[in-house]
Amino acid sequence: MEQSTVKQSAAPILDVRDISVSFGGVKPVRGVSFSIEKNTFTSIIGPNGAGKTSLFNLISGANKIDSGEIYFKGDPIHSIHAYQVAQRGLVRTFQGAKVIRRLTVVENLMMAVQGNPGDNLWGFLNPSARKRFEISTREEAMLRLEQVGLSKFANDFAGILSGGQRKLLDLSRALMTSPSMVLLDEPFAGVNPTLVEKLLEVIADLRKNNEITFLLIEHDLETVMNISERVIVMAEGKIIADGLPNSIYDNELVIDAYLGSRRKGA
Amino acid sequence: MEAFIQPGFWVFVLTMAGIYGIFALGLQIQYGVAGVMNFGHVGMMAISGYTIAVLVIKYEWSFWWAALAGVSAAALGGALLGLATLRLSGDYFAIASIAFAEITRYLILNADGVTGGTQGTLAIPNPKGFGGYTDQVDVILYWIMDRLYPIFGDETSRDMAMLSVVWPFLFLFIWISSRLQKTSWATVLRATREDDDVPASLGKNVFRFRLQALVIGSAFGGIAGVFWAVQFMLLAPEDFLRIVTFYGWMILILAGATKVKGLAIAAIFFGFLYGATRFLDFWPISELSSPERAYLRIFLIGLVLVLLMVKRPQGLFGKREEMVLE
Amino acid sequence: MSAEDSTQALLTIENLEGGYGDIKILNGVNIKVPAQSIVTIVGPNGAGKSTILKGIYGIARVTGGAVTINKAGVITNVLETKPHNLSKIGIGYVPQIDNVFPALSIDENLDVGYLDFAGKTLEEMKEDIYQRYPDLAGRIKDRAGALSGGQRQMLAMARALMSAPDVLLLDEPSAGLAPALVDQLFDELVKINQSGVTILMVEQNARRALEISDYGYVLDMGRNRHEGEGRSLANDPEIVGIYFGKK
Amino acid sequence: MKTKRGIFAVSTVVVAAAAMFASTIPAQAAAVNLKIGTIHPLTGGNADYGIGLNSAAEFGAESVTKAMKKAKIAGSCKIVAQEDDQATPALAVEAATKLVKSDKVNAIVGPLTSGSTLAAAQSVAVPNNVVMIATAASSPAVTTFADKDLLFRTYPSDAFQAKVIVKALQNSIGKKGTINIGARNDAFGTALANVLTNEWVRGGGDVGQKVLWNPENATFDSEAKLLTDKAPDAWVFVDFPDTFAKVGPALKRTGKWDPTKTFMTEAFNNEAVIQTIGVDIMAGVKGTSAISIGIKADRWKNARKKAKPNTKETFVDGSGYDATVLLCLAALHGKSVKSDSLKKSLRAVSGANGGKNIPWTKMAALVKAAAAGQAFTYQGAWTTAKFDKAGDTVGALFKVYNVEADGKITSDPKNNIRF
Amino acid sequence: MTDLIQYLFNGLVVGSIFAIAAVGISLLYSVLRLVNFAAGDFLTLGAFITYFFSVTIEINFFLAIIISMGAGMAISWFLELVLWRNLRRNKAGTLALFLVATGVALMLRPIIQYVFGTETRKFNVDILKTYDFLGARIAHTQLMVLIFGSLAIMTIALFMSKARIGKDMRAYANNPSLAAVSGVNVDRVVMATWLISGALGSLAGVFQGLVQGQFNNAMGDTLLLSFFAAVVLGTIGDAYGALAGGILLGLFMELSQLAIFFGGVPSNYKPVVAFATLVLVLLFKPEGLFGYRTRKV
Repeated sequence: MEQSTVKQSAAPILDVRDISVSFGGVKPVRGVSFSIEKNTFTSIIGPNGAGKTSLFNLISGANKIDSGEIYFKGDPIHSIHAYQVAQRGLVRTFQGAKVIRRLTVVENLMMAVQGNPGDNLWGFLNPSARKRFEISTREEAMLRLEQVGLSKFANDFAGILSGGQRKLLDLSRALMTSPSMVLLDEPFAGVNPTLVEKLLEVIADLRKNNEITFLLIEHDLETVMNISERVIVMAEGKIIADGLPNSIYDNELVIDAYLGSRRKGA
Repeated sequence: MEAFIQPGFWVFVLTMAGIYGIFALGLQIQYGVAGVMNFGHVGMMAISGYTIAVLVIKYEWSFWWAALAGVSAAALGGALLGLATLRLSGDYFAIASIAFAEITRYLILNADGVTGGTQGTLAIPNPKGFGGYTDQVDVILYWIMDRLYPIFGDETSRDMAMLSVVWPFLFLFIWISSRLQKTSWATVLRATREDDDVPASLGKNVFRFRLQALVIGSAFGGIAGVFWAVQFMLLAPEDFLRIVTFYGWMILILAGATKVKGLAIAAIFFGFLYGATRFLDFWPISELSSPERAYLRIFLIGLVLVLLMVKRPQGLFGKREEMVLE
Repeated sequence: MSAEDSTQALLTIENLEGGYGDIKILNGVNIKVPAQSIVTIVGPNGAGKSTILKGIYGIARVTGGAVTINKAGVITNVLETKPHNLSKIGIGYVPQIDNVFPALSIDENLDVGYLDFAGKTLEEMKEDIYQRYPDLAGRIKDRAGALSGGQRQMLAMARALMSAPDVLLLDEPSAGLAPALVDQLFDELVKINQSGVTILMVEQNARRALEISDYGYVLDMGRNRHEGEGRSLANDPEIVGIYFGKK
Repeated sequence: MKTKRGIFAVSTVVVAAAAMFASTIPAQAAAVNLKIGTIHPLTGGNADYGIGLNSAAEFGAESVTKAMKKAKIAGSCKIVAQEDDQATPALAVEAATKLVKSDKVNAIVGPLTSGSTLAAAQSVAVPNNVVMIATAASSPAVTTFADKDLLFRTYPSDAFQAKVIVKALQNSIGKKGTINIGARNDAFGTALANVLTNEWVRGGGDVGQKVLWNPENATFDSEAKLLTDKAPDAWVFVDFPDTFAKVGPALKRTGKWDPTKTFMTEAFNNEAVIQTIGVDIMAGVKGTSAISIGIKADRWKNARKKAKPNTKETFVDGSGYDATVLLCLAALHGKSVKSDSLKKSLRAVSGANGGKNIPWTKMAALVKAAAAGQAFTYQGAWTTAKFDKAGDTVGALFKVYNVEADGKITSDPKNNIRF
Repeated sequence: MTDLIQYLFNGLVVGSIFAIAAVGISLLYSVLRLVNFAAGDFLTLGAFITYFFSVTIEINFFLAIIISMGAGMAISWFLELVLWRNLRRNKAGTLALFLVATGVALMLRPIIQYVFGTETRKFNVDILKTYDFLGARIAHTQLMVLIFGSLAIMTIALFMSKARIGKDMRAYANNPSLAAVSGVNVDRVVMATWLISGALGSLAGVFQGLVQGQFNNAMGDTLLLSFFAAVVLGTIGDAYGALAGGILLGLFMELSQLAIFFGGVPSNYKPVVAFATLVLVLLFKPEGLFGYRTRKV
């Protein structure tokens, strides 16, 4: 494995140590280690079946790892539930964008906010606090919707949104949790170029003002190259390259991973 | 026809509709909001009713504390059921919940030293020698009857007093429930109905939310049990067969699973269907013997259920996609 | 496309458009698969490669275009054939994932794939298959769910061959296979092809697949982007450009 | 002396004439129209009994009406509605409410089970002051239940039945034997089994195995095994034919069960039931059953068969007939359909106040005597009711029946038990 | 020891009935996602139709069983045509199917009562003949059920593993979309599922009637939950599992009365044993005793 030229500091925000998982006979992630610095933008690329989404499932706690350790802000998160991971400020978006079709767009967003007294069943007994919170949440949600151009759908069921719009909603929703780190799973695929530009602006703004760390899975390498400070390349469940964006173009391993290696001796 | 228009029976039917309405309200929260298919709901009613009867008769508790204990016991039953089996997927949970209700019924049936067993609550061993538990409520019911008498005269009945108690409570509970369903708590639950991963990824403990819904729904089942116990003044294990749960479901489906406000009308509709079929004795049905008419009645209820699900699965007030997207 | 061309091609895909739900992935794809050939479709992730196969099998939505199969002059509209009848008109399909019946034994997996008008009896057919795959022959009673990834892939292919297809559609056959197995797989494909079965595959492992292919298509953004003879396309530097977004 | 005798004779004639006048005229003036409603399980597992009782009740009402017409007594005795309760208490309440509130019945015949009976009485009959005669409720709770004297039953209480069975047992095997008890796990079975246990132990006997079986069990072989592993001096089975039809073969198959040492309830005092369960199983079984003095039980069955050819009989049917007839007679007797009058008259016509025995076969005499306001003892098709203070039947005479090898039921009057 | 053999035997008899009924339910679930709440009433129907032909019309008992199985198939297929097919077309969810099945049961029950009456019935079979076997008593009817039940179970097992349509059914249950692309005719699979479950329902009904000796119209419904327990025990949707689950449950229910289990569970708690088994299995091994976890994709 080629070690990165990116500097490693003592306290990374996310530290993944030699994690593996297998389902049945398949091992989508095999001994992956890397760490992510605070307020950076890193992309993970790799061909289909490289284990990228499986890796996200492990980090976000949706699936449990078989071996290894994952630390977030210095605390282990590999043995806690997905919702607890999210509560600590590490949220994700979904490949193909999961929206709750039978909630309105704004409800999808409002649901994401942490610490809502209305979430707690007993919050029902304190209607004024709940109301106040929900009003401010709604304002915030509307702001976010405006940012991504979805405000006109605010009160429609999310089920009516197009694939691209769903991705925007998914991302906005993740941001509503006020995270310190976001895992983005192919957020740009199927989104039209002007909106991609818009999204990138939003992300840049968030990084600057909110100090949010991003980890991205993306197929559109052009976008990846433009926005990433660091690129991790995965293939067959392992990291095969890790470094500055430009370095991977010349990496024979990476090209092989994408186009397939030539037959030995061929 | 003359018998049909007498109000007395319909007062009873409406009272029962109200009780079934409260019962179905529990299912509404569980399924309509949280997507949990509880087919053992009748068990909660049994737990609550029997808790009251046993505490009042055997331990001479005040009815009010006993009623509180009954509802709490039903909620606890829901929690127990949920903790044990709520992690199962939909149909598995449904089957497990039926089993839960049946176990409850068999335990009641066989623990005759406590519950009166097969003999019903009248047989609960008690210091006074008589197994009634409604004395304290009856004081109130009779007070209401006294107030109603000047208006309705001889038509005044205990059922009428019950009716005037049950329905305000049903409306109150519908109101509370509809308020509850406007909270973000319910929003999260509605999300879990479609997808567990999304709310979990947003920091929501899906299991806790779902368990809460099950417990609240079970508490409503318990409240229905309180009214049931007061209405019948006597409980027997055969009252809590699994078909009762299906009646609750029928009301819920009639209303449209997500439409809490439709419940009241659906309950009346169901009560009418159930009561009116007892009057099927006009020609040509009158040519049938009374057992044959009794068969016809059950058949018709089954037929309505099937037709409803085939022709209008969204119920009277619901949207079709609610049922389609299970 | 000339009339002569289409008579030569066994399977013809013309201007195929479609996707999932309201997401459009294919924007007009044209592929010709001549009889007895191996044709490979490659392209970066999200190019719509697998969607073509899924469109043929009714799993993805087709909104335009045509797919026809031409068997000795008899032309059949593939898109109007129900999925379970596709094997009857000579098309076999090996999906990328979930391509075996895990609860069924190896033997039973093959039985389910068998078509009784395949020209051979079930026993003869299975004998052929087991000769070809001795690994499977050794454990015919084992549940398919217990097989390793490579064996599964083998079984999936064997199952598809049980219907004696004219053309075999393969969706990323090498995905998830260990490198040693990949060689074995492609050798196997050549053998299958030599036994007279036409192959249309979608492959991630572009170079390896193109090396054994007669012809290759490069897709990008749901459109034909580039094409050429297999071996030469494998070494075409333009592919790297397409893959890495250097346009 | 002469004049005295003359005055006596004249006064007798006058009194008699007055009595006749009194007995016919007012009856015509205020014709009594009794409306009865029935509640029985007409669907579900107990429908068989419910339907039988239903038709028996109809038969009873028709018999009385016919006799009234013949005797030119004005008025009627009608079953105006027949409701289904599926043997569930809640539905019994619903049915009773409908009968009382919509059909405005004066009295209710039924329900079948104790649970349904108590629920319907508690929620409907008592608060609405309507007389109810239960047809098969046997639970001792019915006796103690605070019914404002509105709830009667023609079926004997388990407490009473248990005494009879224990007496029969003691006559047969002495007081100090061991008995095994098998009972169905429902209101009827468990209650009777309990009372039976107490009575038997109080008499000095021992209870070896007591097994309760669920009527819906798939098989009863394991239960049969428990009951027969150690042979007792006698077995007592408390069951209905539909369940015992499944238990009996299982018992027989153990090879250790001796039917001749077995005592059963009245449910099996029926040759059709013996045939259904199987003569080879039941041959030798003994049991106790209430009897009417001097009339063969078959006569009623034949009479009903003629009147209602399509209904299949069950063992308990006579109880429904008696309940209905007693209600009709009580209405005639009190010349009123009001509950207070019915309550009083039910005792007068059932024999609780004494009076001569008139069997059900003499319906004309019965209606005349009732219309005349006399007290008499109705000898029913099922039993002599003699309603006591609690409204329970304390029928006078019980026979000990015996199932013969050919399936016929015989009894020796020497063994009759009198209370 | 004799006790053990006796209970073991009783358990096997009950278990084989559970197994036969459970396979039908399990197949319907795996192929159509239908939890068939009407299954119990199909049992009753099968027993009564057999009764009608063998006792009322007096034709050969075995022929009557075959007619009754045919009738079970016909009614199942009829319901598929008029009801279930439409529901699937409307994309009815699990709940809708649950409730419709209940409605069907509510409709079927009064029809059975109306047509066949409410009386207790029995077949023209000697229910008293018994044999001694290692100290245990075995009834003729039980032996019949055991022999023909085993035959039926073996036939089902053979059918599922050897017949093409049986394999197709399992394949379809296992992976519907792959089955379709493998050339499995879905319509035929659905039809076969209904026919098999209809036939098995009738057969189980006859067996149950035989073992009980006598039966009435409430027979099937009371057993329904035990069948579900057997299905879950043996992994929902696995035909072989249902067979094994049925037999295990039967054994478990009967053996629970042996003194070594908590001093012997009283007979009146037998159903609790069944339902508690169901809940415990769901709790600790939700995939069933014979299930295996498939890969989470």
